[in-house]
Amino acid sequence: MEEQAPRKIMFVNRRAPHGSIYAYEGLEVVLIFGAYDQEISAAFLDDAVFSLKKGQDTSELGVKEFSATFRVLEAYGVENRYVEKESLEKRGLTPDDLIVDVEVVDGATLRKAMGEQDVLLPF
Amino acid sequence: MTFGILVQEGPYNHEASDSAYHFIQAALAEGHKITGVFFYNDGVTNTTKLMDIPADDRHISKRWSELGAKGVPLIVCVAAAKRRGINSDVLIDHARIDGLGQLSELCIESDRLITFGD
Amino acid sequence: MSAIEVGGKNIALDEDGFLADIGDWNEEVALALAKTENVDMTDAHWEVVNFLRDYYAEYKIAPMIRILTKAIGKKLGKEKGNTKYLYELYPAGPAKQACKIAGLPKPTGCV
Amino acid sequence: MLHIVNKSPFSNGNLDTCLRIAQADDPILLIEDGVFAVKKGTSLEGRMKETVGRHPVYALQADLKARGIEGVVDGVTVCDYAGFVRLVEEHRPHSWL
Repeated sequence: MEEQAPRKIMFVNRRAPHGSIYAYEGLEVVLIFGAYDQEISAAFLDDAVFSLKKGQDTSELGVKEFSATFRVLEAYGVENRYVEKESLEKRGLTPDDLIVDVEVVDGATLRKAMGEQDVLLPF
Repeated sequence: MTFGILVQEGPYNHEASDSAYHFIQAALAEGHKITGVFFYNDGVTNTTKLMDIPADDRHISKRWSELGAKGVPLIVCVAAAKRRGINSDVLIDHARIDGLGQLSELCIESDRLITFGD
Repeated sequence: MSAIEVGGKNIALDEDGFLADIGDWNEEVALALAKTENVDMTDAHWEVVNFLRDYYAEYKIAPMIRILTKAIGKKLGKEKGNTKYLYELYPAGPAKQACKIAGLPKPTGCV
Repeated sequence: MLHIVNKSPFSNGNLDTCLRIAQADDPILLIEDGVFAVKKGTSLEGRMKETVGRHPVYALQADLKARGIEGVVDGVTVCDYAGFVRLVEEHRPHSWL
């Protein structure tokens, strides 16, 4: 088989955790993609910034708490992890409220990064 | 051109399955190749053969199975399927249960990857 | 669903022999699980099991093999951070066997 | 890239986010309930007219027809599924779900 250049694949996360399964099942996809040596990035905008919020406790819901798992993204080869500034600010959050180190970017930076992708996957 | 398709939503509740189906039909008619349809999230429930549909409406899982018979690979995510009680006992013909790695392959092999969902 | 008896108590297992309730785990249970896998637990085996439990406690997932070897190499020494070392300890594969003994949830097998 | 929006702008913010992020001249395709955005005479008509000035805007005919929408905002192109396929051929798609 022909050797291909790695593909640029971005996970565009826009949903909050717990209210629906997209944030969790989206995370499961990212972790698998980490094994395929592609150029993976993850963007968090709109309500997805709540997925990264510190202090989540789902024990009363009886639901698995997975916010800690976002902290493995870097080790799993997700090189770029973007959080959109406007989404964060609108929701009264600062980078200190987040469980992971991410790059807080403005809309223009995110626009440029999205434009460079081969594949965009919404979760 | 080659298209990979990701279906994230179940049938009937949402139009996503219909949109994906019509898109695929049009793409095939235009001479394109579908590298595969990957069913994820509640999308896995598109692929149960236990659907029983009134005769005056479209039969979504049958429609998928017919596409599969034409050679369009139908791939159902094993982890998502297990969560929702879909296994090989209830799976439509011409679909297969496989890992998320297959979605990664679709992303790598297809010229375009398009997602249909809620 | 089967079960194993540990200290007079029945511990439920799923169809693949993983703990049905990960809260049931203790070292005695681990030894009983190791027996079902024909693994004799040495200090080296425990090192990996404890590593997996710590990793799970921190990140809520079992690491994939590539991450596991890298992280083990970093924490326990370079000579241990490779698949050969891990397969010698756990011939059926660290993901399946060591995770089972460590009382982690069954990997979803989604690769 | 091609931006695909499938939600009504009257009950959901996906079109807003799409317009905030989309590069000028990126095409936008409205499908499913997204087609309500291009109906003539709504409170959003002014905004959609501005949008048409910055982006090529398409709406899927089958979805318009299913919802009984005949008049669309000036400058919006109505396309069929074959047109949808051609848009995806020309641009890498992103679905704002």
